[in-house]
Amino acid sequence: MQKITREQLIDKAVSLLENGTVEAVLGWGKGEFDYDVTPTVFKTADEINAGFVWNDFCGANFSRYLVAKTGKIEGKILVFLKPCDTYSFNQLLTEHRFDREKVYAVGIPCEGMADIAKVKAVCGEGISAINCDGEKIAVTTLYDDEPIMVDAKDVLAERCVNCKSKKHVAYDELLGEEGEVVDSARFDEVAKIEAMTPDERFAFWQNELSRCIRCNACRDACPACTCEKCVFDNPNSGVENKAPANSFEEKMFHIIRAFHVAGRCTDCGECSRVCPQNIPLHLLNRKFIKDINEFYGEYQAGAEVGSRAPLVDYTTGDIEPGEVFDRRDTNA
Amino acid sequence: MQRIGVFVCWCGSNIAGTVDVQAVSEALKNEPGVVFSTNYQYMCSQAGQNIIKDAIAEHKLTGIVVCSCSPRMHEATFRKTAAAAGLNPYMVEIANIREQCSWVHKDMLTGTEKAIILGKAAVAKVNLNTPLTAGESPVTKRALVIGGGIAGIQTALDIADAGFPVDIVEKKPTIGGKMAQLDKTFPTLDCAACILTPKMVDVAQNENIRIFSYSEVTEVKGFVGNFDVTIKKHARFVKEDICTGCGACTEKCPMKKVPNEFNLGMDNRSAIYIPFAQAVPKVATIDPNYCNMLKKGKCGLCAKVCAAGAIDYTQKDEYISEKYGAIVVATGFNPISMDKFDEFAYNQSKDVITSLEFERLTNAAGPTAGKLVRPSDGKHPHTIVFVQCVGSRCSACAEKGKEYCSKICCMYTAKHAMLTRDKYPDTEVYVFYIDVRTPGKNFDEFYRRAVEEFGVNYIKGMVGKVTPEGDKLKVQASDLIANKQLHIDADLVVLAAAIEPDKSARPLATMLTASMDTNDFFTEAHPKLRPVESPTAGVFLSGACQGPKDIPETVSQAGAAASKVIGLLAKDKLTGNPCVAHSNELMCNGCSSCERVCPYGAISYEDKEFRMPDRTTKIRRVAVVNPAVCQGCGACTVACPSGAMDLKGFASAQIIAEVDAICK
Amino acid sequence: MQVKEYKPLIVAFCCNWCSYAGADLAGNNRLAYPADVKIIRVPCSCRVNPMFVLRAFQRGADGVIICGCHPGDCHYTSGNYYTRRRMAALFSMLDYLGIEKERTRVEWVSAAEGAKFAATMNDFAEKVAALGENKRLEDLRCKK
Amino acid sequence: MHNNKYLQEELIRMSGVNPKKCMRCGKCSATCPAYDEMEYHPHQFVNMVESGDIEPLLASKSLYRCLSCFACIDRCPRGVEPAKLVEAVRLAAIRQQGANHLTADKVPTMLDEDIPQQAIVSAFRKYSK
Repeated sequence: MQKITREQLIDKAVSLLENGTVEAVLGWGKGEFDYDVTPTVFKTADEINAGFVWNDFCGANFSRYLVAKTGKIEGKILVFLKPCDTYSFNQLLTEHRFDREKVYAVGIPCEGMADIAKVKAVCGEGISAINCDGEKIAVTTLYDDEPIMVDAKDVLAERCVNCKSKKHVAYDELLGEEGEVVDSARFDEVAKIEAMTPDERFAFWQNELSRCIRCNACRDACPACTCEKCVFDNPNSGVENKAPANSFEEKMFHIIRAFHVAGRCTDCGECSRVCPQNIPLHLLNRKFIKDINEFYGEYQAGAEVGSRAPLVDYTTGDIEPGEVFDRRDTNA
Repeated sequence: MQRIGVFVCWCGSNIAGTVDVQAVSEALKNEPGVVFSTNYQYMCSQAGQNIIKDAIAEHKLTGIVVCSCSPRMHEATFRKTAAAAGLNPYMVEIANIREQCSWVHKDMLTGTEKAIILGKAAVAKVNLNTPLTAGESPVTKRALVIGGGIAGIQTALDIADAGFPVDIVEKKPTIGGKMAQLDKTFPTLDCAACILTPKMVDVAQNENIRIFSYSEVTEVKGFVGNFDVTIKKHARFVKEDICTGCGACTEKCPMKKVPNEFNLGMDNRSAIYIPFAQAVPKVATIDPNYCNMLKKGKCGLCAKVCAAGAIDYTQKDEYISEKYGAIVVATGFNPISMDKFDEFAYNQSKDVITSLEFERLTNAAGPTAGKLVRPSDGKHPHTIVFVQCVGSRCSACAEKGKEYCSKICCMYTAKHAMLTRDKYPDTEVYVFYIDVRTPGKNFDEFYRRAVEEFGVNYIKGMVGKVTPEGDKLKVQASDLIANKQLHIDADLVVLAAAIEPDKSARPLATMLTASMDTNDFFTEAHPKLRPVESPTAGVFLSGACQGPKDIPETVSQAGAAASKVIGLLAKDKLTGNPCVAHSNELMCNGCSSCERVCPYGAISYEDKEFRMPDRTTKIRRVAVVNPAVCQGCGACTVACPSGAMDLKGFASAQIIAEVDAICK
Repeated sequence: MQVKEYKPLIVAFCCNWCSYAGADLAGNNRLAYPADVKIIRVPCSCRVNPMFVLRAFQRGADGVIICGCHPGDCHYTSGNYYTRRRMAALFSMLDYLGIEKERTRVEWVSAAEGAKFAATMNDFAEKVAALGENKRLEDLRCKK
Repeated sequence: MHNNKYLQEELIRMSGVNPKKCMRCGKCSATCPAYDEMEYHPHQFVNMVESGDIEPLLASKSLYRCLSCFACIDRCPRGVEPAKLVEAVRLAAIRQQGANHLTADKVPTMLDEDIPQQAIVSAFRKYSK
């Protein structure tokens, strides 16, 4: 269902490689399964023709890979950025995490990516092949003779259903048409949880977070979690903790992780996308974003380079921590 | 592993009355690292301190815990004790078992229980303490004063008198500032020039003071004690050291139609000029915007008449680099623009003037030689209306003017009104006020004299509108006490314009990493206790750059700033607070979060090369804390997501150890 | 089985310049508050890392209170403003996760407010005691 | 003093004016072109609403002397906007009279030559909803 085609992207990548503008291309490559698209660095046209993938499963946000990859090459690296990726791109620039001069960013439109969990919910396990074809996704499984046709719209990832922007906020070159910032209902889910009783909230999160296996996928995919060394891996931090021993530590990890990215999180949704346990981690981040918007005024991380994140800023008239609850209770 | 000694103080019965001190010292004996534990009646006494010293020597202690009164009381005492016994003073921790235990709890059981827990927390912390030494940095014994008004002059004189060299940077061709433009000064009515110009001469003659006039600061690097400053000396096209200030050039200069900024444009000067007779340095300056020689290459008259041969049309801007130990900001103020206040017809009529223009009009050295006349027709004004609070005390939502009270206007308006009535008794003077604010020595008496002895009409109310009509100014105003609307035909309207910080202050603050409030006034390190210091160490504030001030207040603040500077320069070395932040460069992301929350500008960044495990090298941006500037608040440690930033003496691991000990 | 009387455990982080001095003043004036309150001294309330708060809960604290200088009075000019933002966000998040909001508090106590310090601690300890033990955020292995 | 709390809150709500912001400088009255026509002047409107002394305002002809020229709004240093308050009192007075608003065709008969042009235009601007 993507408007831009694989051929267009390959043409662009190959021409930029050949005219020497860039020396490497950061793109989506084949993974173990068709839906398991993997961020890959391509260095030659042949590699690209053979391995470049573009379909409804190319959700990966490449911004964070620039932190490591730009350090490894002399020249420029080409990166394809979907609209939501550009926010992370800007946020990382704000934090001086990579050298803008070493990147050639091509903005590409995105019609929303598919969620493999939703596909599996329709087709079951044992998926052997997937073909994206226009509005439909053809899923071949080990157990069915005929491919199952799924409507791409029905298996759209949550973050794409609640897409916040189809506008690119950073690029060197734009392929396809520019979109607009979208009015999304992304905070509805958060509001729903807020409306629960404390006991219900606790039960909800206990249920969700107890599934955490501390694989650190959320951390490793997150464009805001690009620390040289994570506090949870640092013996001097006092909270070193590689694997959770009980339910507290899962919470500790996720609260601290969300806190550390609060004000910096662009709400790209990578954490929830990569979570093998399907924990709705974005609901933690969005809670912070919602609170920050309500307490300190609307703020979109990454909308512009150099903006000051709300938690490293203040005004003398800020809301008191205690008033936060009064305000919510009177609104309820 | 540490070898820790625990010393429990009875404080007479202050502690021992509610805490079983014996039980506390026994219980703490078993804590990890503790090799010695005792208790004594008064630990802070000489005998008590000797117990500590002896134990340090005898048991080879590496750290001590004193369970006693608040660390705010005796931490310094016990640190000295430890240091005297050869132990690093920062290996001492205090468990506060008096103010926060024995004094607030009544029964022995809970008191003892809590004291033990507090002791355990202190032991847990000491286990992670490391010896700390305060960093030292040298002090360049030279001060920079930015701004050469009365604030800068007084600061420079006071510093120079203490024997330290001072440089004054002034952007105008002469020092003197606003005070040089004033006529008389309240509340004593002595003439401003009579008290200011001797000081200016003192500055010129003081061997410790250098004046960089017609200059500005363009770059500031470094930190307290060690600032590297670049000063741009604008080309004045006159050799300063040769010019005698005789004034022959200014007389002969054919270009005489240059608005005279010293008289606020009320008369003209020549293209080569000396701002006023008592200017310091008394050196001519060529205005390149008007000089025909510089603009068209034709004329050169001034060079011909200059007997000293001081004129140099080829002079270029000059950059001077100098090192300073301290910087004093004295950038002063300006009246705000009247453009947004159409109702007062300032831009429509020459006879509506600001109070500073009024000062020039009544000044004997001013454009009218001190004769109070209307700027439009030179006639003597018979009715003068003074309007107070023009642009002061405006709400932010009114979108013009300033929110604060400009503080000086009530008094100078009383002065103007009084002087006018004194010199021209035939003049009717009206002052429209909202409140008259006279908190100052002899201020209210002064104001009352204006009313009672000099017959100035003070009217509570505001002028709503001024309309020029013929040669009159129709003033429409309200009299709130009489509940009437007044219509006055005035000859002259004087506006007490609000004052604002000089425009150069904001870029300067950025250079100095000194903070400012929303009105661009410099912020103090503490509004009550450190009013002449900026939060940025080594930067001091003098005069109206910190907030509206009259002359006596400015001079006293200038002296205070000077004494702070002298205190700093008198030291050979600066000993910092050792409990400062430091960044672990291996973990630092270089994301700038810490820099953004640092109130002192103590954090900078540098690119550093790192060897990677695969033998390649990588250049990364990492944070570096300047220990001489850091004050140790710890804001950066929480802003840092990776935990690279930590605070010595209050390290994360130490605080967590305390939490753990308390929550066991 | 011996039934122990339930006593809440409260960790109070106090800034050195205002609130810790306020606590000392409460002591000087002999204003009593529960011994369940244990104070940890920090240079400024902005030194309090959310990790410390969570660690306290993990180890069995029933309530955590952070005290600092009144806004505008910070010894370091702006530290408590950052505290205010951080803790507003953190406490709101804890509430979102179902942790009772009465267990967390930020209070501004000046060095002259000994009475306020004692009153705050009495009130906080009472509210926390009414909630009972903190079971939602504690690490059971830490209980003996 | 008669203190009408309900009406006071209603006026503050309708006008969006916070009379507490007033610092009593009197610039609104100083600037008012209709001052001499009024029994209660702009600064008194603000002051009387603040103290809840509203009945006299409702009964006063001063309400209809305000030209809605907005000079007071423009020049108030504290952003109090007295004209909006006068307008609110005017509306309150009209509402108290019940539903006897004028119809458009009645207006011409009521105009006379002495009414300032500005007042008519302002009235159309403000009441043609």
